[in-house]
Amino acid sequence: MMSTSSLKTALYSLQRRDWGYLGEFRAMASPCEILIACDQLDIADDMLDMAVTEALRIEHKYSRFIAQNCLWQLNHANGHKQLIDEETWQLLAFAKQCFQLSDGLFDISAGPLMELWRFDPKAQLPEHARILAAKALVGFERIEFDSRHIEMPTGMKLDFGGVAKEYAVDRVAYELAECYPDIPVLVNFGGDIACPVPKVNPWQVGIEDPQHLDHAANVLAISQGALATSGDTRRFFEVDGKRYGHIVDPRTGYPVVQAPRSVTVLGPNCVTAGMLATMAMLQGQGAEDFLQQQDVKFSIFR
Amino acid sequence: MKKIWLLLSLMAAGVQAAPSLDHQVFNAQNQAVSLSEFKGKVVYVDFWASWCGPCRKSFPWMNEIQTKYQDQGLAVVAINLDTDNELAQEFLKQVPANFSVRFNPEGDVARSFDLLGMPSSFMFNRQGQLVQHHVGFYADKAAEYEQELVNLLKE
Amino acid sequence: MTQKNNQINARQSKQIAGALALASCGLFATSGHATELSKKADDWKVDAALMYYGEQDRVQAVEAIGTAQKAFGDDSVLDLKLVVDSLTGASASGAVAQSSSQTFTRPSGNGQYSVAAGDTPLDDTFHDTRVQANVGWSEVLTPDWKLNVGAYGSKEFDYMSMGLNASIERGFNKDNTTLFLGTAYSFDVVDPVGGRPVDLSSMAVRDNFASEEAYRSAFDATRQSGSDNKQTADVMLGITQVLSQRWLLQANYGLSSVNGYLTDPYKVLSVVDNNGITQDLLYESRPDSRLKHSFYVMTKGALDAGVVDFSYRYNTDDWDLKSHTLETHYRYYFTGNFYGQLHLRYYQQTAANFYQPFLMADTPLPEFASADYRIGDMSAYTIGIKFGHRLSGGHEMSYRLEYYQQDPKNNGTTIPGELQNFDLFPTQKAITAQFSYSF
Amino acid sequence: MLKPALVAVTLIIGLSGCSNLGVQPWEKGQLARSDMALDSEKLDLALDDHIYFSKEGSSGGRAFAGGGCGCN
Repeated sequence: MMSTSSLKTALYSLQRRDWGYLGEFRAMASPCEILIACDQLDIADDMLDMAVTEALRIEHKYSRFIAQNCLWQLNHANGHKQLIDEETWQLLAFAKQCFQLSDGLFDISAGPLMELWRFDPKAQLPEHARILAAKALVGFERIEFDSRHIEMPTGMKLDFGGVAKEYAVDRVAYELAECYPDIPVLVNFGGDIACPVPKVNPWQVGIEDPQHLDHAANVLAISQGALATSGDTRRFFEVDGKRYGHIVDPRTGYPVVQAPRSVTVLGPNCVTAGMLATMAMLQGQGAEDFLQQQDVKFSIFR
Repeated sequence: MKKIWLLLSLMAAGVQAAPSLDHQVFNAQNQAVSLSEFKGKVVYVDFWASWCGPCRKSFPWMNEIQTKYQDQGLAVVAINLDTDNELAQEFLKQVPANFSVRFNPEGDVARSFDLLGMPSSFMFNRQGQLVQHHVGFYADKAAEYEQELVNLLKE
Repeated sequence: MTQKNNQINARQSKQIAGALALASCGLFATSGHATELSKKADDWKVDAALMYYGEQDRVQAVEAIGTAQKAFGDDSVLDLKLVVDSLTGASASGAVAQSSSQTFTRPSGNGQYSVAAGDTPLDDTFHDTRVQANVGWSEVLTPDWKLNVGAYGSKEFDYMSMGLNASIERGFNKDNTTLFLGTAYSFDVVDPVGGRPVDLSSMAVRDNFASEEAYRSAFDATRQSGSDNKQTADVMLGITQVLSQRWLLQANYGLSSVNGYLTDPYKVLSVVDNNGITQDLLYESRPDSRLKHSFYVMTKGALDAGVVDFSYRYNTDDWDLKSHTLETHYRYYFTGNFYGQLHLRYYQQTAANFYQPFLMADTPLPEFASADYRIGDMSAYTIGIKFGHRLSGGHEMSYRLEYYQQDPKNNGTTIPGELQNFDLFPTQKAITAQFSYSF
Repeated sequence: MLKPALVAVTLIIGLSGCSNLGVQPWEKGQLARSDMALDSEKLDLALDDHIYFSKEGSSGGRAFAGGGCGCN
């Protein structure tokens, strides 16, 4: 039987390792890895194929860079009621809980603010008036939605950026664990990691050191569970010596001052870990206190 | 006998026989626009139709290379050949595209490109010259197509 | 101002990790969501159908068929098929009716069955279950060339068959024209109940023998030893030509050469005298080879709210059995997801040169003879209706009902004496009911 | 008997030569419909063929090869 992996190397690659197979591809504008502790090529290939299909599906559906996709439809409804499917409803329900638990700090309607802060070193500080105008369009509490419909004020734009990648990691992990319950696998999308199936000798995962990018500061051993990293190591800019990270406080309209450079949190699943990391970043100086109260393992780089 | 046919079909195709960027198509707002707007970029012209299976498979890949090489001057232009625009819109709803989509319901541009199958793709360098064309879409050949584009982008 | 805010926040913030974890479970509890992008292209496409075929007071059959197809990459497709059918009821033995009751020996030689006066003799030992499995692999070699290879195996109580096939397709002028060359070979082993009868040997009937031994030795004398086999080699050349945006045409020529045991071990002929009274019963005998030609042309059209196809087939062979078949299907879509379909078929056949409804006692035995009406003169027609529903997710359900009538005709044989009182060419009527589901 | 066979074969091969019949690749929308595929009702046809094969003297003829869909 022809091995199918050769047919699909174009979009992603699958290489043999002594512990199993390493699958690599790109999605959500970040390098993605699937570590599969199993020796059969066709199973590894099928798992990788499932992971890529699911990751691309979520990206195409919720990326704010793709015209005409599901998110685009919602953001261009200018006030009209829109039909939503079950998956979108689940995400909105989760985002609402995060909004309430973080007293409004985590707000997925902060789309317009995101677009203002073009995060690359050459960007200038946006004028205060434009920030106020953008802030006026933000406010998750003004969105009405139920399991079938959503109605947003005109001009409001949702941005699932804060949760989509972690959600994709968990979805892929969930589906792989469901189809192959006894094959340990590690899903890693640009630092957001999930290991649904326990592995006897744990995976060794390197945590990036913000000062020296692309090489691991310290190594975490994970047998099961998830880990998410939130940080401005790549997306930040400095004006008059003040460093602005990519975490914007929706209430002030400005990036959070004194936010740590990066926060890594371990949790039961990637979405929870990611949310805690983002909320810690939003606490700015209070990041350490906040995470200590959550009694989760974490590491913060300042 | 075969040669005569060839001659006849060439003449029938009219002056613009060879594939080029000097052709009139319609944009999403149904305004007539010319393909020459992409001159100066490396252009990947793709002819597709809503009923064609392999075309549906090529969209995600075209999305990927458009996002990847956009700022290096790549323009992916997918020309729809459905006579019924409704079918094309239905397709685009299901299969999102983050590259330029144009429409040629009469198929006159497709005729002058003399397509051999669906989908058909044509690669133009920055000077607007046709350098490569392919018929159909195969996942295992996508890397080859991408490499050809990268070489053109480097010129 | 922001510093102060953060301080207040830190003190108030409570343990929310648990609440968050709970909230996130909702995201994955969904049993998998409808993927908008086309169904994962590499899934199995399954078609299944259950069919009941019932003749008026003769044979009944139930047939279950299932196919599964999976694409591998863009170029290859694997096809699997499984068929299980079971046959019950009685079928014509080939003997003619008589004005008095008749007794026949069962094919196994154990036991007899008797037929009332005036009835067409039917052999009811027909209870059989057949299982068949096919596998096929097709591969697009280049945009112009496609290769298909396949194999099948089929087993029933007294018959085993297996075969291989391969075909190549070549596309011309932008895939408007497709030339097709196919070959197939099959090998069948025929091992009938009670053994193969000796050609044209006389049926031993227990009642005509004083003792069991005498009957037994007479019966054994009518048996050939062991099983026999039959090889079939087919070749087909075809062309599919696109005529317009909505119509295509297909024309095929098929040549089939069959060699080996072609006789039907369970069929007999009555030997009658000039008054039409049966004197003897002989097991039939057919040639051991047959060369068949088939010419088939079909056109199919895509209508606005439907599909229609018309086909004509001409068959001829060196048994001089010629046939014409006209067939059409017309499908009409009442709505986008609901259609009705009409199926009409007319079939007309002239008898094989060795077909005889019976043998005359006073004429010398021919080399080959069979009274099996299925290779006699006959015309038949089918009228069927079908309804189909296209359901969500690419599923489709359909059900159809068909009526099939066969009218055997006299191929010019003069009917002697009292046989004229009986209908030697009775009309056969059958109903087919089928339910199909695909996903 | 051989003569008709030869005529048929040359006819079929000859047909493939004419290139004026047919449509452009992008005009195959109707032909690409699932109900236009030659094997779109392969189960029904297989069941029919089995009945007619066991009830009549001749069989075969049909081939599912080729087809209208023009996409590669």
